[in-house]
Amino acid sequence: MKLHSPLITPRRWPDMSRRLLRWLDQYLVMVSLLVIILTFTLAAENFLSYGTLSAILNQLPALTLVTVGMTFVLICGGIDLSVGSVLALSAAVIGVTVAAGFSIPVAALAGVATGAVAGLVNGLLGSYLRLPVFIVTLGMLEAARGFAYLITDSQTVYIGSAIQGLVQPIPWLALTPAFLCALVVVAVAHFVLTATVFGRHIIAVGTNPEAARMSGIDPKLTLLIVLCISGVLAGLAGLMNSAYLGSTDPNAGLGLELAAIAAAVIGGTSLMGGRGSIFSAFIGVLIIAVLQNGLAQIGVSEPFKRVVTGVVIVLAVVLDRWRADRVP
Amino acid sequence: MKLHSPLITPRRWPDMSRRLLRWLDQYLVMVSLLVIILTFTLAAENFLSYGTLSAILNQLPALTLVTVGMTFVLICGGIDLSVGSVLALSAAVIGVTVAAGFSIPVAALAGVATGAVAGLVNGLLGSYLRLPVFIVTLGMLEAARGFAYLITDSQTVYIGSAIQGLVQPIPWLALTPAFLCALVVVAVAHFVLTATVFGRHIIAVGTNPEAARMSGIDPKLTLLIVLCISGVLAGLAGLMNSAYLGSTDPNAGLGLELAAIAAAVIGGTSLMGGRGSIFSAFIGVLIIAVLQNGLAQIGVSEPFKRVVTGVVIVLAVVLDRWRADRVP
Amino acid sequence: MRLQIRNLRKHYAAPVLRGLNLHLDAGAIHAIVGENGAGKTTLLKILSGLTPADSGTVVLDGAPWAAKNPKAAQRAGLSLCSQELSLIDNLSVAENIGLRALPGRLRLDRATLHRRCRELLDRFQLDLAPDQLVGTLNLAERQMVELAKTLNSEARLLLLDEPTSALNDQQARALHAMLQKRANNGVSILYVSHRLNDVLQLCDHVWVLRDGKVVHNAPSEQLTVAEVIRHMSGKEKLAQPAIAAQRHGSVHLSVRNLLTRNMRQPVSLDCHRGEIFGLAGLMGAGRTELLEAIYGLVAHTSGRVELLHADKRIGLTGVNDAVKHGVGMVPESRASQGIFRGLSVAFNATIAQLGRVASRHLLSRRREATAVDALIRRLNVKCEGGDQSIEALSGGNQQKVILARWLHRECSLLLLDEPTRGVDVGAKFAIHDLLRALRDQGVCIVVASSELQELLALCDRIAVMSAGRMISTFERDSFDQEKILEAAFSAHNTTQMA
Amino acid sequence: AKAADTPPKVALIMKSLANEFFVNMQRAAEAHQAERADIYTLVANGIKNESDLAQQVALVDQMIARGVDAIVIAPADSRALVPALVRAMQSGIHVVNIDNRLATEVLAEYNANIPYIGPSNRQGARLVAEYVLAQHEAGSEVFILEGIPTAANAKERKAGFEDAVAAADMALVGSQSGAWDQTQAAQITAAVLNRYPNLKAILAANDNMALGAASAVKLADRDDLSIAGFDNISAVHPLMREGRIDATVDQYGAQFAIFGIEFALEMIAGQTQMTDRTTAVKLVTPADLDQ
Ligand SMILES: Nc1ncnc2c1ncn2[C@@H]1O[C@H](COP(=O)(O)OP(=O)(O)OP(=O)(O)O)[C@@H](O)[C@H]1O
Ligand SMILES: Nc1ncnc2c1ncn2[C@@H]1O[C@H](COP(=O)(O)OP(=O)(O)OP(=O)(O)O)[C@@H](O)[C@H]1O
Ligand SMILES: [Mg+2]
Ligand SMILES: [Mg+2]
Repeated sequence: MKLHSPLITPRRWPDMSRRLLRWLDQYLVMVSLLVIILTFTLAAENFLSYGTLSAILNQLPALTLVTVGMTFVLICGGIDLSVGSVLALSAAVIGVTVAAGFSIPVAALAGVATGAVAGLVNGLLGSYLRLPVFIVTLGMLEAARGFAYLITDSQTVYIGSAIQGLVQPIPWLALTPAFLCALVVVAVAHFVLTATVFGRHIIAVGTNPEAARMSGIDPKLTLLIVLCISGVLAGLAGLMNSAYLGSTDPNAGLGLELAAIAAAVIGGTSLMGGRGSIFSAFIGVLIIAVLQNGLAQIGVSEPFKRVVTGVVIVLAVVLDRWRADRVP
Repeated sequence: MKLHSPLITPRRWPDMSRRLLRWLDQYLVMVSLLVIILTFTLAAENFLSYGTLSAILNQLPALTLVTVGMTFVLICGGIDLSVGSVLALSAAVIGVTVAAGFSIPVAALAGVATGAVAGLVNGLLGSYLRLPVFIVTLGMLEAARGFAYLITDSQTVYIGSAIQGLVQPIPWLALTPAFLCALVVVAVAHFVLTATVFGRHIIAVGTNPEAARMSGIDPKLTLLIVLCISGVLAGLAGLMNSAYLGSTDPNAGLGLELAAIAAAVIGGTSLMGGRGSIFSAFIGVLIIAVLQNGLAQIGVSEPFKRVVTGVVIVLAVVLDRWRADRVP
Repeated sequence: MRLQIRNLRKHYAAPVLRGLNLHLDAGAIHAIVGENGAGKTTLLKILSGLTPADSGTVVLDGAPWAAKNPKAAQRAGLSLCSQELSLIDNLSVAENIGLRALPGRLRLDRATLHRRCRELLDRFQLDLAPDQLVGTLNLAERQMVELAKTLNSEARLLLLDEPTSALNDQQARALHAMLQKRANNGVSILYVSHRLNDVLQLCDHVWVLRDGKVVHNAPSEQLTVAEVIRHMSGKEKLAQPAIAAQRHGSVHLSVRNLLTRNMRQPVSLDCHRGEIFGLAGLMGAGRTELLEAIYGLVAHTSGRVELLHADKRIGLTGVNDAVKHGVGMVPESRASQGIFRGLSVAFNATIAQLGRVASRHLLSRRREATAVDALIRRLNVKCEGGDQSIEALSGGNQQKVILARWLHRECSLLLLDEPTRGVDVGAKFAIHDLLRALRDQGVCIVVASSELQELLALCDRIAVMSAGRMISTFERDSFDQEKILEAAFSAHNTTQMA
Repeated sequence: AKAADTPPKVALIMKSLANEFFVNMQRAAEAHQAERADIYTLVANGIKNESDLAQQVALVDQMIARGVDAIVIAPADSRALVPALVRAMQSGIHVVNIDNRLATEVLAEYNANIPYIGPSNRQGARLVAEYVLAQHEAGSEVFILEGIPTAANAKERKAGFEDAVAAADMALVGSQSGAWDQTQAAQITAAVLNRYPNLKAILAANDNMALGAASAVKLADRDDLSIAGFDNISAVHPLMREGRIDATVDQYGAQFAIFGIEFALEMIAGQTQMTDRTTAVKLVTPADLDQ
């Protein structure tokens, strides 16, 4: 036996390729997005057009807002299953308020306030009563949906075209106010998470609540605030949804929580808390929107849509895993 | 200094009060169940009747089986969001197989095997590729539903009355074979969790996978097996569901994952892994079934049903929290 | 079992093991000593299959061998007692001890399990019920259970990574006696520890590691503690700090009749500015409980905790309140209460006082980097820089980062629970120096430690706790090891008689 | 054996009570019962979402347990409900089928006879589609928004639309499911408008999806498109006045339950003649709104 026979071959990445990987790491999600766009461009005529762009931009705001809130909550170590129902409830409040003769701004405010209250209730139960957030928001998923039916009498409420100003493109910009608002939220949220003291607190609480408490951070308060943010954003998403449709439907936002979680995770957010990026989550939203739009343009059947969506979700995390393994 | 002075002072609760609390702890869920039953008995005529009992027994098997699997997965530190879709897929396989002229036992076997395969895929992706189980099973939720639509062509497939033998009460017992089968599964699962080596391994992996690995337990294999069990049970639940309906419905089991999680958590299972009881989860299933049944008999409105369900879920965990705080 | 290691190499972000050679005969007890981050834990992890080596040869009883996973290592007769304990909170003491090979083919054989568990616990003189959940134990009890788990096997090579770091001297002695017996039966033992006196007493041979290589090895009869330290650090002489005269200031922390659910008797004490106040006691005496109660982590059932600032008395009601008023705490359990896993050294060091690296809630990267670099230098933390992930640091260096967290905050009252647990001698002296320097700046420091020597060297006053009671207090000029020990045992004896 | 002086209990089992259509149905039934409180009592129930068959079967069982005298049901599936309803009939309960017809071959297998009262969805769909398509030249591009593909009325409506498209000689470019949902319908419409710039008409299988389609059409600035809905819910009226939705169908859903209940009461009273009754469907155009 040779003395220096290595039992294990050394595996070390040379510096160059490591750098390349680091770069890829940052832009991997965007690369996936480009690949998907390319695929659809080849598969469907007219895909790469102004029309597709504006269709996608129109459907983005609600999912984007909800995903931003979800990403915060996930990073803080929680989960918010109630976003879809809260969206429906706050849209319902907006519809009913307009129907009762109030002006659109008042109604919008009422809708967002509804979201805030729902978030507050989630937060109080989830952090001050120390109940599992999963269950609290599951309860809220049921209850908020119930209230949405109650106040709309299970009817679709017509709001009128006044509210649709939010989704009319600004002439010299080709973007809608709703989309701009969502972009601003993404930018602010990204900034909050990466460059402020509060962002650090969220990450700390999500990583190790006990150690955060020992360091003088209040984990309960942090989680409460984060759940409130998620509620407010879901409320705002309700406003965007009503603006998009010009009416409110108490069945809106069914299953939205899963789409938002999928977008966040595609963007590399960890479900164990402590790790995630708002910007990447936004790319995740884009991936989902492009996928939906593209599949509808090709006109594939419903079953096939489901299968593709499932596979893309899993592929996205496979990619994330691969990235985490390669780049130390 | 005495030679055998203990190095650690004993700290034991006075035996009596500890026992009382332990007893309460065990039976708190059952007490809640009794309270709910009592409430409905007062509120609805004929509630406490053989008919109600058999109605409840008939709808139990599918949810029970799925909840048992979910409880295993949760204790092992995972989550299985795909159970509802896997149920539908395996029911679809059963329907299609019968329609193709095979006998019911063959079809049943095919259905259960389908569940096993779905569980195996979940397990391979979730443990050997180390992807987050939440996302893997979310992907499976979409994909399995898609396949269920595909193979049934989005149609309800009529199976016929032959399969309904499973839900005909055995004359001298007043229980159906389906329910008996569910009971046996509960008993076996309870035994596995509390009294076997594998049960200890599940708890170890769910509490601290790294520490479990250090102790020579294979966390990946354990999680894989547990996800397979959950898949098999979902497949079996698909069989029960088809037997109950006499036909298979590709939309079956929508939202079932949340009901199963709620039942497990009502029964005191922790979403963080490592803690839970099959028997209590079964009581959780009973609570949900009685609640649904009772609310329907009273004939409350849909919104109200939603609100009550949400509140009961939250109350159940409040109770659990309270219990955990009291009994150390 | 005979073990030979040849030219073992391991590289994480930087090389950790750089061609390590070592051999061990059957029935021998060999020590591995070295500074924090020398690579001791890494070596044991490789041997027990927790992490693969990059290259090198391991020979067991003459046959080359590579551990694929922990299970394979156990089958080959190796048993590791890990530094970061590998216990399962939700399982009972007996189940944890037997976890590596639970008896019974399918059905768990509870009777056998409990019988074996009780035998082991008896040998440790550990009065725990076999069916008690491990999650309810304190750190020292957990370490004993981990040891029992390690010894509960037919292992022929025991790998012990700082097995006594949470134990007191009596418990350590009991363990050593057991190890001696095993060795006499032909079991080989690798023993990693920072307690050099123990090492020289117990072990036949000492291997000194520095920067991933063996720099010295000799039979222990030929070594003294001073020599070992010299080889470990590579420096000629470590300054044994001189004991400064005490001249403390006004009362800063005032505790009156403090009682919690687990304490048997109300505690009152006063600590002064510029004083190091020690808490001595046996395992489970209630030191951690007291510190946590002062900090506000456990609820008070009665009593007051007050800080005296100038002429103001500030009552502390909870952790947030305490931190706001300049109290800091280094917890006993680093992994679960101390570090933020997966996050950088900089994040971990600054998290308690972000205000100083931010202006109006906005973080400044530049200020953060300067502050963190200063801390790393001041505490001599062995790492690649502020951006390195904390779990890549060795245990002792992680501990330093947690201390750095409170230095960064500039506390007026520091509560330290086993602050030098798992810290090497050189670093320990450095930490002691640092604490003295803080004291001289007027900081009030309360230290709980299981190492009496440490308290004797460090403190101006020592209070002794026993079985949830505060027994007595000793001034520096009346320190007496015998009397302190006697006090520490006193309440245990009376409860036994009662 | 019931006391002669207690009025009979009738159970009304609907699909989703989260749907305006069934809410109105329930409301009408309750008003009907309030006027005749001495004649019968009513228990109304619905399921959580329209596709939860197991829950609806459970509801039937629960009503058997409750000991009602008659069940009036809008089945969520035309086959899967038959065994449960047969169980009900075996325990002496009268059963009336409304809204969605049970499959005759399955009824035959169980040798059961359950009367059906309801509209022809296919005919209604054909009616509205013919009205809308008449506004366009032959050969124009048409798109269908289906309901949940497993639902029987979704299939019938789609078939009705297809009948009309074929009759008017139009080009059907596609048919996708919007799952009865506004938002999904809007998203699909947005995508489809892009793909087919010359699209002329969208036939939506319910009014909620018509609303979604209308909002997508507006955002894409395509006023020339015609949209057809189904159900005549109140929220579409403003859009019909604005000319954004062209027509819908009223199937007098609110009345089904009343017809069913009256039928059931007749059966309880001992009438044994059990023939199916088809109810009317009516095309609703903007002109009808102001009457
Ligand atoms: N998972 C890891 N990733 C990267 N680096 C690591 C990892 N684990 C250990 N290291 C590095 O390896 C070196 C040796 O660590 P090790 O834990 O073996 O030291 P040690 O001798 O046991 O020290 P201590 O006395 O503090 O426990 C340290 O510098 C540490 O930073
Ligand atoms: N999690 C817990 N649950 C119940 N009792 C506990 C818990 N932790 C500590 N105790 C009890 O509280 C008392 C004080 O324990 P504590 O951990 O404070 O001791 P200590 O003096 O710090 O000892 P150690 O040397 O173990 O750190 C003991 O009686 C102990 O058994
Ligand atoms: Mg170490
Ligand atoms: Mg302690």
